[in-house]
Amino acid sequence: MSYINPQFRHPCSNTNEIGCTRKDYEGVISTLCAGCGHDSITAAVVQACFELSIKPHTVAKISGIGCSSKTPAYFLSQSHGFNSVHGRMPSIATGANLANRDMIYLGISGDGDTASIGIGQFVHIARRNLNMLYMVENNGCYGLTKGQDSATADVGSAAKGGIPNEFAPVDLVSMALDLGASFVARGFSGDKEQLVPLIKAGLSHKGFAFLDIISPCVTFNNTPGSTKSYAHMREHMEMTGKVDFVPEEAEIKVDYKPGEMTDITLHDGAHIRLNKLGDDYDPQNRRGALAAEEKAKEKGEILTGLLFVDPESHDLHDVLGTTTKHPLRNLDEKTLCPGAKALEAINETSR
Amino acid sequence: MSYINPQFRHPCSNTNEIGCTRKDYEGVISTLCAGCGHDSITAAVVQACFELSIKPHTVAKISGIGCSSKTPAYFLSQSHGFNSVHGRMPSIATGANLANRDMIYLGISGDGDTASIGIGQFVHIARRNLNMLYMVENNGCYGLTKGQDSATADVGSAAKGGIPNEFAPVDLVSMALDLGASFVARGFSGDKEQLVPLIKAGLSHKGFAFLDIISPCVTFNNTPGSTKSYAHMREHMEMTGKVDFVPEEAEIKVDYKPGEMTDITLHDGAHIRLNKLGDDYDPQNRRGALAAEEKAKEKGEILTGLLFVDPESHDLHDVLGTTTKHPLRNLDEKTLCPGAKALEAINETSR
Amino acid sequence: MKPLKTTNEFVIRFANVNGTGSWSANLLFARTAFRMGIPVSPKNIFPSNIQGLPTWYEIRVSEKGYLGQRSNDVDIMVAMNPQSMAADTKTVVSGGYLIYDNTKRLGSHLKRDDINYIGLPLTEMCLREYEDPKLRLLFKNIIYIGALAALTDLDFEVLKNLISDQFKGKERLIKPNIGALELGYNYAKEHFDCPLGIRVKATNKTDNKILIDGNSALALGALYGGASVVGWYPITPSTSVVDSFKKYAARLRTCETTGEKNYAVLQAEDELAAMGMVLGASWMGARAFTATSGPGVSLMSEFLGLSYFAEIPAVLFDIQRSGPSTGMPTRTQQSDIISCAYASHGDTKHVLLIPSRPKECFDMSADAFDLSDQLQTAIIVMSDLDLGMNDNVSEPLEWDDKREYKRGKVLSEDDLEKMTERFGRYLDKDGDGIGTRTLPGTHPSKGSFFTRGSSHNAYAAYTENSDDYVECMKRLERKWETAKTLVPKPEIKRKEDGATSGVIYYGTSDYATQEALDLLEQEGHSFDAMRLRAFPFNKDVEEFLAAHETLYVIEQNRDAQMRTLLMKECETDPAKLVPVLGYSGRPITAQEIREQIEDHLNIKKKKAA
Amino acid sequence: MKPLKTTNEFVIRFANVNGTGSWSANLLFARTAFRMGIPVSPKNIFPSNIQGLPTWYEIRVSEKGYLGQRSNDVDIMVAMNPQSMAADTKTVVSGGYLIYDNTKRLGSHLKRDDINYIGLPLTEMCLREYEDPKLRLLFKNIIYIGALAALTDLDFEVLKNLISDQFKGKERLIKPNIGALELGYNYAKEHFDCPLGIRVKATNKTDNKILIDGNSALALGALYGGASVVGWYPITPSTSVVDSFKKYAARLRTCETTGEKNYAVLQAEDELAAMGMVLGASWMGARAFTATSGPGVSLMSEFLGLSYFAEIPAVLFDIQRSGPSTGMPTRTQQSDIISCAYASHGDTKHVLLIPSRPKECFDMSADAFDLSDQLQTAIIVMSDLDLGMNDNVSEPLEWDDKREYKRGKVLSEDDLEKMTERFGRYLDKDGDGIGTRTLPGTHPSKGSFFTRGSSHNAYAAYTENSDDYVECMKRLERKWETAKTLVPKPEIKRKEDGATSGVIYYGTSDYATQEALDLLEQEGHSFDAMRLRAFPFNKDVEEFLAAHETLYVIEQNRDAQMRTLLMKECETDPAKLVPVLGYSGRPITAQEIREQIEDHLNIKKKKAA
Ligand SMILES: Cc1ncc(C[n+]2csc(CCOP(=O)(O)OP(=O)(O)O)c2C)c(N)n1
Ligand SMILES: Cc1ncc(C[n+]2csc(CCOP(=O)(O)OP(=O)(O)O)c2C)c(N)n1
Ligand code: SF4
Ligand code: SF4
Ligand SMILES: [Mg+2]
Ligand SMILES: [Mg+2]
Repeated sequence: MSYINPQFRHPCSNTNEIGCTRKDYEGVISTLCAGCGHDSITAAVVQACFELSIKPHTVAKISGIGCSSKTPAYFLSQSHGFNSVHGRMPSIATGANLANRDMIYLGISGDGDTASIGIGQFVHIARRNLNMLYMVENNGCYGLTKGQDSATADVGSAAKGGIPNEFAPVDLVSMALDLGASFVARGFSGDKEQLVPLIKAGLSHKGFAFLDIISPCVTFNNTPGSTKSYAHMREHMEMTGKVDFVPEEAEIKVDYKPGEMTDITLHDGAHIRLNKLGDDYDPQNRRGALAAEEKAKEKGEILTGLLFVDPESHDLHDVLGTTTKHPLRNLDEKTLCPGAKALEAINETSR
Repeated sequence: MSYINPQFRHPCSNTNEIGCTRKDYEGVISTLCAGCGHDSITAAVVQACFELSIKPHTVAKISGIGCSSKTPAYFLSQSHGFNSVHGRMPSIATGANLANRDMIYLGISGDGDTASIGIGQFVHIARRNLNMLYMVENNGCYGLTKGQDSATADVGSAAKGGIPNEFAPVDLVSMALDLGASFVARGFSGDKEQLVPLIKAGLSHKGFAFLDIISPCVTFNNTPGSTKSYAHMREHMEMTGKVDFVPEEAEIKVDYKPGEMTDITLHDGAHIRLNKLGDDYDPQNRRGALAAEEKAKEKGEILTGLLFVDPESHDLHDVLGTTTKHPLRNLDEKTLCPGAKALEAINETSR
Repeated sequence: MKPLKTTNEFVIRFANVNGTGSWSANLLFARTAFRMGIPVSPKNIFPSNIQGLPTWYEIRVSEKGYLGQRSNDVDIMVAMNPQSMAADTKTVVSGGYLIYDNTKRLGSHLKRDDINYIGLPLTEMCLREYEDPKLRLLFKNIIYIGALAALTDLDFEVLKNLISDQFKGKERLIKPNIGALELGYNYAKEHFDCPLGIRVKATNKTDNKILIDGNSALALGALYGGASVVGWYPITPSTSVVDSFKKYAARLRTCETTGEKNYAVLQAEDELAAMGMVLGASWMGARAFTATSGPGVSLMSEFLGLSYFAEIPAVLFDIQRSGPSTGMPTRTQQSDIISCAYASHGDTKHVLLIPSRPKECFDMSADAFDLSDQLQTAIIVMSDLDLGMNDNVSEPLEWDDKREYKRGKVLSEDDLEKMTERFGRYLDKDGDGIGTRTLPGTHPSKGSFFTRGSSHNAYAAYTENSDDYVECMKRLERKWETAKTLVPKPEIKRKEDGATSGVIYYGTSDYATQEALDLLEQEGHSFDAMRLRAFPFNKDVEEFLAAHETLYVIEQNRDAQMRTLLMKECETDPAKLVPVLGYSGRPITAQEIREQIEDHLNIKKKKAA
Repeated sequence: MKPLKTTNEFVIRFANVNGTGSWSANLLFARTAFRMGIPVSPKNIFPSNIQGLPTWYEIRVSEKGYLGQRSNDVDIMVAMNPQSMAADTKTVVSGGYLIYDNTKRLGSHLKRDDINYIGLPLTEMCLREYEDPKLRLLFKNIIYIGALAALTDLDFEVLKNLISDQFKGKERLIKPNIGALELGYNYAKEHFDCPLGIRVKATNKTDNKILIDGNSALALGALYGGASVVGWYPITPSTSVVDSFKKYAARLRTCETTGEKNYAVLQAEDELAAMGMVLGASWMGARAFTATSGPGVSLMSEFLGLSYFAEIPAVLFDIQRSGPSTGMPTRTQQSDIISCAYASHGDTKHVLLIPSRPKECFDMSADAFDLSDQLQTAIIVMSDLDLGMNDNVSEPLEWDDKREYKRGKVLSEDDLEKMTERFGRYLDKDGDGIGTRTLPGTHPSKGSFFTRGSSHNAYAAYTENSDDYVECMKRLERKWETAKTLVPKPEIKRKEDGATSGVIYYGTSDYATQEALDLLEQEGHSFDAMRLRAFPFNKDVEEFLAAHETLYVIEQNRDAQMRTLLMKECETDPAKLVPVLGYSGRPITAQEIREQIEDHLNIKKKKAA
């Protein structure tokens, strides 16, 4: 059954291929601070889903606790959402995905939610290559509890309190790379042009897509001393290349000279295109990606863009050998229950 | 007050500089399986402490839960030990160290204890550079609960159950490097010659010393298909260089040709000497260490030896600015309690 | 010294070294007696260690059906572990038997006048018969079983059949095993006056019964109950619940043609994650469970509170062991009652199901999934090490093929399509405190809602409004009342003439209580009896409480935890609830129960006098 | 319409927008009244959000000292938030005042006949006076405070002094602030008949008192009690305990010459780690604490069990908020009683201290460290958001410089040196259930032992022996008995003629209960009263329970959690314990208490009739 008929999309139409308007991808009004980076990310999610013509109800939105984790209420109101407990979004997402491999999973977390209390679950969801897009709205601080440093705060970075952090930061990107995540990217809430295609690619990728998004907290960590401020990001942002996301059906319109572009085909036929800037960057080389990230950090730069993708990886269900016919949660009693006869046989062996 | 008078140590005497025998460094009899790698590590700890002439009672032994975590009972019976709960040794060690910076902290954990349930605490203790030696007795499985795969099991490695693991392993070494640990090394329970100096160096290092020790579980994971078996280790072990640990007072006896040796002076004047084998390996280059570890993994080799050390790092107390005069737990009431007058002043401002 | 004489009523204990494969040999004894028609209760008493420490295997053989732990004393001690031999010798009752390896001479400190010594040259025999040192170790156990067959009159044919059954598929192992049995059998026949005074005689008390461990039964219940997602973390004594589920599911829930699995089992990184996975899967609409023991319950407590307040189904099997903290991981107890009933901060309470036997494990496990879906909250099945890891005599497991899963109030795509009013997830339309769920992805434009652990109104919207909050909390209380009508009733046995006193018990105190009641009856004390099977307590429980002056509450913990629940939830005067407790890590015995009840009766008598 | 007339007995509420700095302005009102000698109870009612949502600040001014929340109604509403204005208008009592910004005309839907409207052209004034938009926002709040000073007859000198005190060190801010105050003051004087019927009149009811929040008092208690290690994780409403500790320690516990710190505060990665750090530090011999709220307690529960069983001191401040799960993080409740008292699996119980006022926060905080060292177990101080985050009138904090820390049974190097017998960590030499500790590193060859959460014998050696285990569990019970003699006694007020009924209450229900008792007294109902201050309950509690026929147990949770503890631990018949509950997230009010008690009395009367 299909409720929304695919429609021809006029280039300047307000509806997408499935006849939805941008409004269909919005949620309730945000209660975050005016200017909060998280709100820009919300807007980017809306745009990405609109442009991908995703059926909103096929998305499951899952989050932990924090200002960032509130945002799933602000987009896709036709999707089911789950604002769970602090730091445990990954396990909820894992269970949900195990139960139903056919939905699109969008996990939203904060840097406190992921890099502190949730780092254990983050590590393990990454290595299991769960099929989902995991976004961290990374502001280097605990917004909701009033601005304490989080574990992603850089050495020397100072939030509103003025005291520079001296602990080594958790770099979620290099961690995800090291743990075998099959898609790793970084964006900036202030750069929608780059962020939207990254979200689209992440949603389309089969496997664990990790997207670290620097998202300034205007209330507590947008200070001159902060490395997660708008100003700092604008000055120190580096890109691996300009990212384009091209859905399966779209014709290829622009011509690139050879060597100008890397084209990666995802499992569903869509393409990610990386238009090279300066250096050759190979987003399918994990070790190279790690090295580039390390190098950028050493130079005090923040590397953004698509860092790594393995379009052929095995996701958790592949490893477990789960049935591909139906989502587990849809299995009927006949399939689930072995029946009285089988039980009698078991009784027999227990005598 | 000093109970044990330092004595002159005869080269072939059975006592060390403080007059202790090897027996003084032993504990109760092990109840582990015959042949368990963990028992060899216990022996190496005994030897290292004996050779370092450590006063046993100045060591605090802390562990989680598992076969590995039982081992602190098997060495240094004059030390206080703490066999805590599963996966939480790091926080116990952190609290203890905060309370008393003057002890030597030896944390023992297993790969289940650290890489699964305890990975969050591991990440955070590493980035805080707590002054301790943290050893993981890594057998790629859960010994005490009968052989399930742990998160350090390599892809394709099969334990007694016979089913090869398909999840990306947690590489604690690269994680520690990435998180800013100031000393990172790997040993093998079957190679005491390399292990003992690594333990000695780790105990002497000021800051977080992480030592990953491959330690075969003979009962559940010493199979032909396992990459944590004695056989596999013997075949695939690579070394960064031969490690020597030279205490402060010792004269330098052996002459090396220039370029044959890297000499690193630790904060207490002791030296770590790395005798180069083949390739130039610089153990003070974090990025290089990460790259070497990644390369070795790609080749299916297990890199052992001292991978990285930063002898000048700031440990947690440096960062916090804790008093250097006395351990906090020794402060007297006069120092701790601000007294009635100060309180009256506070009352005054609250009117 | 008079040798003990008893048929079908005795305790035999095997003392072995951990990790030497003695368990499967000793099980042969139990299963043979069982197949001969005599109820048995084998118990494995093992250390928290993998190899080399003392371990015991004890079988109570009881035609009368007294299958609780009898006491620390045994009638036959098969003392195969030199390390524990001195202590083991002491536990033999006067007139009982000590069976030992006489390859080496028995130390004189092990000599007692009042017991019988049966020496078998086991090491010698093995040395002679087998080349491979591994086989020598293994077959030693089989040989003494063979000898015991002769000594206690086990049916040798039954024993041999068991071997054949056991090695189905590995036929070449059958012969040597039977050979080893015969070796022992013949040796005993030749050297002793077989059978001894203690013997087994075929009867029909196990007709149609099965012998199975509680954890396997729970796993089967989950399989039959339709569980398809399992997130778990290893911990003794719960691990085998998941191991069994995997084993049975691989056989019974896998597509024969494609090999694809109609289930997913994932080893989590810890218990928090395991419970998170269960909640995520249940939220998505699959039936999901996890299994753990005390420390895991503590770690899951935040998530259990989420389940209560956000109203998400979940099934948790708590296989209790001795607490607190790490406690004694390989010893039994019933001490997580309060921590489970009230797990998590704030005003929370959870439904508990409490099985006593494997059959009930199976039933309650399957029922737990129905209940959890109906009540939209976590259901905790409270088993323990004694029931979970030991083979227990049980009625056979039964499944009615006409049974349908009760999925509770879940709206389908059609339901939503037809719906005209606004969907309110937490509206209490039926007055039973239970709202209507929708599953993610059901309908493109109707029924979506936000699940959250923070306070929410009837439409699942975030709220900090006091009235909304209070309404929600009151509705949850109504749901609790509904739960009382859905959970299994207690099992009540009333004396014909109606006793003024009663006993209340639950779970694995069952057998010991039965036996204690018989003993007390013989002394002229008669009691009504109620076996609790669930929390919250329903009307039957309240009536039973009201109907008696004195109630002995039998439990295997120190703090009389179930008694607290009875006081609190049924408004019962503590004065009439007398705690009867055993918490040594060994299952409570009939003697312990009898003594405590008698002590209380004596005090009462004195007071009256 | 008769305007309300009242002096020193009223409620004023300010409705503002979150994140606009209104809090410090509103506090000026409270502190001025306080300095004028009238008891006040300011309460900040804020959303779980950082900026832009409605927030309220409410001050009850009560010369009689009724400082509990009065009700939802207010006498003066300073309605500065258009978003909540409609609702806010409704809460004004008949005859009360609505103060609003009349720069824009008041909507007709906000008009009521029975209240007085006072319009202040605040936006207009600010636009006129200030250039900087930020200042406009800030000073608007100050201007209305100035106006209120005129309207309610606040002492303007006191107000100005407060400003001077507040900006000590930032003197250049004093003038503009006072200017803003005057602006409002003069406007009101000019346009209204000042003062209104509702007014403040200087008296002496706060002589020597202080105004401080409970969390600061807890922090100071910890500082004075000698805490030197803090591991913590941010969570509302507990965060300010640690913030205050850091603030005071930086000033009072730092070496003036070197700047070195005689304390260490570490933000942990989560609550599990925070509690682990506390246990590690306490094991090493420092005094250590953490602070959290409900969700943190759930996460700490495994470690709390370890503290109980391995007998390691620890101090935990639980600043309770509305549960279950995430619940209402910025609303108050007393609903972690059971989860704290019985935290963790197995047979565990924990000592609770329950302060009602800041002074008691301070005292109990310092005492907690003594108790924890003496009892070698975790002590949980149960405060809540209402007490913790709001400024409360309090007796001044006191410290006796002659007081010495009670470190409990810890052997020094000398003690060990002199010791001839074998050291046994868990030997109960004194019969009080408490063994003797040694700290790591004390002596080179004596006194070392192994701390573990698994079962251990008197010499701290690992054991799976049932007798050792039972002995240990029984000793822990003896220790519990000892705890009863050490924890603070309840505060008991008996009627001269001895009432047959009593009320039992604790923590922040204190003021509301006092007021309710007065109201009931006026209606001829008189009660004895007992304020619980600790768990376990000691003899005084038991006697009070025994001495009364009916006891109303007043608490701020749904499940009557303390009542459960009273039943269980004092063997009290539930029939005589009548629950009186308020759990809306707002502090319980005297009215709620009175009504529930009256309802019960009426039922009793009916039954009797
Ligand atoms: C178990 C638990 N501990 C602590 C908290 C309090 N808490 C709420 S949000 C938060 C931090 C959020 O930080 P982050 O994830 O970075 O989100 P942000 O607000 O910065 O977007 C904390 C500590 C909680 N809700 N639950
Ligand atoms: C909270 C908790 N969960 C589970 C367990 C059960 N458990 C004991 S040891 C262990 C795994 C140990 O593995 P590892 O750390 O690798 O040690 P090894 O035995 O392999 O040396 C587990 C899961 C426990 N004790 N506590
Ligand atoms: S506090 Fe920071 S993170 Fe939170 S909403 Fe405001 S700006 Fe955003
Ligand atoms: S089970 Fe494995 S890890 Fe444990 S003691 Fe035996 S060999 Fe060692
Ligand atoms: Mg953040
Ligand atoms: Mg291991």
